[in-house]
Amino acid sequence: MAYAGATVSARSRGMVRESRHLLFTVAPGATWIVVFLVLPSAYLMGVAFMSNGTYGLPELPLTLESFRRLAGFGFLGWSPGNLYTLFRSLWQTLVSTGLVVIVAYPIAYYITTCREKWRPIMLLLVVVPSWTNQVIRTFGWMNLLAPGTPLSSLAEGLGFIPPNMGLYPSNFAVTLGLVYNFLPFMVLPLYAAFEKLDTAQVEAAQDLYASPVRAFWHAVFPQTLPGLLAGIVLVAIPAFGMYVIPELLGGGKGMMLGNLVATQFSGGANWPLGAAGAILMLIATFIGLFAMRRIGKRLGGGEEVVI
Amino acid sequence: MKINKTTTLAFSLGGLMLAGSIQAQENKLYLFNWTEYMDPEIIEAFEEKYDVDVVQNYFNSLPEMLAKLNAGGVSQYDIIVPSNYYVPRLIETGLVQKLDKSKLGNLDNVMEQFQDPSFDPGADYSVPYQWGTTGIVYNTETFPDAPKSWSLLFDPEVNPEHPFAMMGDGQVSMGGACAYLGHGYDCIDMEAWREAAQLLLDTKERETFSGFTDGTPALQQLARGVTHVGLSYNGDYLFFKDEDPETFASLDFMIPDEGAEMWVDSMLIPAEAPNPDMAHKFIDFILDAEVGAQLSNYNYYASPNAAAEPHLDAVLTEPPVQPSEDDMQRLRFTPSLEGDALQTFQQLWSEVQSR
Amino acid sequence: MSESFTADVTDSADAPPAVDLEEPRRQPSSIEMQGLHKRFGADTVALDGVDLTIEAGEFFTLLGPSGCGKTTLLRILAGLEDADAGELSIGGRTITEVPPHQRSVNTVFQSYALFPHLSVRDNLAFGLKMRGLPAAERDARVARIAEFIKLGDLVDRRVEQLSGGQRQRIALARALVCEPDVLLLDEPLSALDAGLRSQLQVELLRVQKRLGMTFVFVTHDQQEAMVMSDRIAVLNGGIIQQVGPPRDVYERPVNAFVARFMGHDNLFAITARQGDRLTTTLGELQAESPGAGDLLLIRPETLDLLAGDVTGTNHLPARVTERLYRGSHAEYCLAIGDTTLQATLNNRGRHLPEVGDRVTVVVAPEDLVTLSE
Amino acid sequence: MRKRTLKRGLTGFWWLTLTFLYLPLAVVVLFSFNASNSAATFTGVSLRWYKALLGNEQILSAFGNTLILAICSSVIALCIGCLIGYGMYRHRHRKLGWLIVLIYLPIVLPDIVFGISEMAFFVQIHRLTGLLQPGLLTMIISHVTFQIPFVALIVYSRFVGLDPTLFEAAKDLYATPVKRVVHFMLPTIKPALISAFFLSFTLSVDDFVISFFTAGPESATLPIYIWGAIKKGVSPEINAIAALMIGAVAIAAILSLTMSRRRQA
Repeated sequence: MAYAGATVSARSRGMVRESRHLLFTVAPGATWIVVFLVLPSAYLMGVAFMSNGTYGLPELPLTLESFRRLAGFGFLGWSPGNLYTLFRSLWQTLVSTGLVVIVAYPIAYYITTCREKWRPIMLLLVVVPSWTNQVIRTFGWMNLLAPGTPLSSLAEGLGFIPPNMGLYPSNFAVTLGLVYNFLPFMVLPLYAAFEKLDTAQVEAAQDLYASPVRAFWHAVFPQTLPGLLAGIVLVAIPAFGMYVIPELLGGGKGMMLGNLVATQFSGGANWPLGAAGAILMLIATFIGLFAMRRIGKRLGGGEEVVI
Repeated sequence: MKINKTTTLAFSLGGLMLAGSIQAQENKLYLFNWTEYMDPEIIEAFEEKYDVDVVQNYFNSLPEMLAKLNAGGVSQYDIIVPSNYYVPRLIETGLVQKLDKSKLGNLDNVMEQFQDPSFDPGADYSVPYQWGTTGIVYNTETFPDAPKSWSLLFDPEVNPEHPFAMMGDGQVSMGGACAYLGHGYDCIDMEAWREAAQLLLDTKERETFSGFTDGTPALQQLARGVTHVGLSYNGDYLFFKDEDPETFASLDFMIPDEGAEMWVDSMLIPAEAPNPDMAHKFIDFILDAEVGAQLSNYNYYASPNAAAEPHLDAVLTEPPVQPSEDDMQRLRFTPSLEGDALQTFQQLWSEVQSR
Repeated sequence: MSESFTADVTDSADAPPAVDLEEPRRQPSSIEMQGLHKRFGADTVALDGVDLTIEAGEFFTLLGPSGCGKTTLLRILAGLEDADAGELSIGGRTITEVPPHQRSVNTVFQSYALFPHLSVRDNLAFGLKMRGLPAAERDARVARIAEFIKLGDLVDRRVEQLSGGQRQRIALARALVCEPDVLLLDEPLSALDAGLRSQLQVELLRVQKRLGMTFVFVTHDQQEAMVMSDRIAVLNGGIIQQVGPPRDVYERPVNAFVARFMGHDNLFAITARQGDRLTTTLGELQAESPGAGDLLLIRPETLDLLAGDVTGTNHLPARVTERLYRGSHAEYCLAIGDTTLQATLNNRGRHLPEVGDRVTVVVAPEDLVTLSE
Repeated sequence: MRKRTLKRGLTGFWWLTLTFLYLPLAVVVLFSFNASNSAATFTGVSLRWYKALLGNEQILSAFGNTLILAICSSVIALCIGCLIGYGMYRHRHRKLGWLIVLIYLPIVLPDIVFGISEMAFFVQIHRLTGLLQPGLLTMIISHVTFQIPFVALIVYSRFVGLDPTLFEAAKDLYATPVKRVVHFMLPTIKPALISAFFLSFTLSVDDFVISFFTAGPESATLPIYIWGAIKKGVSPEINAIAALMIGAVAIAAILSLTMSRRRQA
């Protein structure tokens, strides 16, 4: 009996100490994130359910009007503008992520085939442009793609764009900007995956399947899948919510969801509508994350797909 | 150990800076103005006269200005300089405060026609800053025989293959479309709006449409050849022409015959301005005859200051600063929208933008 | 080599190097454990009432299979784990609740746990620095221990440059330099290869004998335990099975677990007994004052093999089914009826029976040990 | 044979990609020296745009704000994130799913949602309490929020990579809890702290959207200034500021390379 009692007290003492330690280390950061991110996000969610004041600020009473507006219902009946924006965002995300994969895959592989002492430098070379501010990076493309620049003239000569027009502003410029902006985020996880590649499996596959395509598909690709999924998460999610690039490179034609949301706040238009758009973005983001996790687990990639 | 030192250093640095900024606020004037709209020498003179530090922030469009006010700016700026059609909504939402006219000794310098404006009856809240027009700026080499008409923007046959931009502020672009369609620049009729929105959508579909650009950057685009036609302001056009005569020799400003915008920018004091006293002093300073003239001479905009007239440069007395009698007839204020009309307009405009 | 140490050596050039450590600095301490209990989670019992006294200056080994609780016991001694119940005292002072950094106890960890951010020298000085010794004395002590453990120029290397054996010795030196009352060693040799291991066993023993410090050594290797220890405690399931000098534990295991763990396979059920005569699955055997218990242990090295059929007391006819020739000795598998018996014969130039030979197994009555399951 | 063709193709593709990555930056730098106000033609080398920068007080203050913001936020995030990272490590056997969600939230939240949430929240707080007026303070708070997770994850993974008995060795060798932190933990994770600080700093300088929505009248950073300048109309002066920032990044890159080289040696 005495023993049982002693156990409980020593044990609970230890647990109290551990819990206090946990609290001490984790509480400041957790509180910070709760106060300065969870609460603000919750507040924004709340704004989405408020009415739009005449001059764009939220007002009572609560209503679902913003979501109706987001779906395209307004004074004028139904109109497809916001759906256009949504699909443009999805389309841009899809295309740019696809392009990033197509470019990053061989690059990541190539780096692993190079001598070990060169690899850190090569990775650094890929990453360094992303250390500059995204506004500057995008500004660089504005310079490059403006009408009259060699690239624009070339595209004009090849008949891709009508005369006198530049490659910017256009949806193409937005895609290009997105690919440029996110390429490093795909190369890094893919490189990590390639570096861990089990070459014995690849050689066995080369023995088993005569064609290199099949060997790639059966031995190389599955092994790089976790890296690929991590890369897709890192590229697609921020690309979907991108604001700067469509704003600068898209002209009036490239509006994406991020711009729709931002305009409601930075153009003084309609806070509740912007908040509803933000909720839509969050839902899309979490669906994307969830889907990637499911795919990752299904295909036996590691638990930690995210980063 | 090293980390500790850095931490302390950074914290004390941060603390110092915060303390510094709080203390400094006491003697500062926060001016929220359009870009390229103030002579730095006037600021210097004002700073010297009242021993104050003027902090300038800029906006490119009125929606942007309103958004910033809503996002905390209402308690951070002492003076804002919006255009006529935004004044009523600022007053109605309580974002600005009534002026203390006893502090404005130079108020009588204001021209008579600006003393009781339609957008601010009795001029209780606003004091005029400059006035001007919004017209079409185009490349004379591309369009040697440009018609004096909105068709340069809206008719694909007049401009089949050169890039052009519309105004970023929806009300101006819609007004232009209305004018082109014959409903007049200041239309507020629902049907007219719908038609105008459709026209804008069709125009956006054209391959040569380059985007919605605010007035000042539109000039930069034109100068750099990104666009060949755009919408901008008469004073800005002259200002940049003076800076870079070579490039601007091939650019011209015109007021379309279908009618266009005339505007008045006014100085207002936000409701929770940190330093309203200094704001009044600033307004009064601008109303001074010589300062008013200096401002207009710098900006190339017409002055609402009657007393300034003798000090104005010659260029300010002729077109495009002073529109010709004929053009004057065609110029209209942009309507100030409120209530359902504003909501409807926002929806139409966001439809135009997002498609 | 640090400045102060070189100075030390030159000052007393003709005297032998000053190794105070040869003489124990303080009296070695005994350890007293009473009713130690420890449980992990709801149903993993690590220690189930351990009462144990370790004498001062003893080389004491905790022996047992993995999961037997030996490491937990060591960690409780070090203060890295709190016992759920029970008392612990070192040198007569109760330290059950004293945190590890206040115990004069040091540990040599299985993974060595050398600090990667520090040089070897700073690793050695770490404990002294934490105790607040002045730099000069730290240097002197580190130099002395380096001399004592024969570290040579290892002191000036970086941790990553060291081999496993070198790390082991640094870890030992790092613990010894603090001159603790008790030194705890958690399987310190298990990661080393066989040659290095026996070399270090000898060295460890030398160190302990010269310092006279109390060593508590944890291992799962019964050979190692027997070589090194003054006394061994065999643990299983959180309970001490047997405590005693190596010979006792090896030759007189108290139960089948200890016997098997010490490497004995010749265990036979006793089906009946009449005085000293035991009936087993091997047949009838005469024992000398057998104890209680229903198992009979016959150690292979106590058996003798005679060629052909010979009769006599404790003479059992058998057939050789397997022979492993090992040079110094040979190991046999013998069939007696349906039962298999193992025997070891020293190779003293005599005839070694071969597979298939009929032989007679002889065992002396005093070599028979009875024990219980 | 086929393998060699593949390798050659990949090498070509590598250089092509590098060109793609550096061309926009190179053009910015090149045209910052352009004598004329043209994006299309390079008419001659001149420093006129840099000279124009020198007298510009706004740029200087934006530069100062950028530095203050990056340093202050990184230091705060380092302290808080380091604690969380250690807490996550120490209690990794517990069920801390909620904490993981919390930590990943700032990473996965789209910038724009992050920015407007903060903005709307700060406006509301200011309206209610008069505190947290948009400015450097609100920007620092927001930046710390998105930096904490990165610091925490870096520190956490460094701890996970350590031999857990090191912690016990430190206790065993008479280190009190405070001394364990000072003499063992901090020195051991120093490389992780340095890279976490560097990453936080980079994230802060790279951010535009969140800064943009939380900035006040006197807290414009270089990215905000450049954004404003682009919005006002592209002028070659922007090339000069951008070129300076690119130069700073290039120096940082070379530094980090030599540092990692030295660590390897």
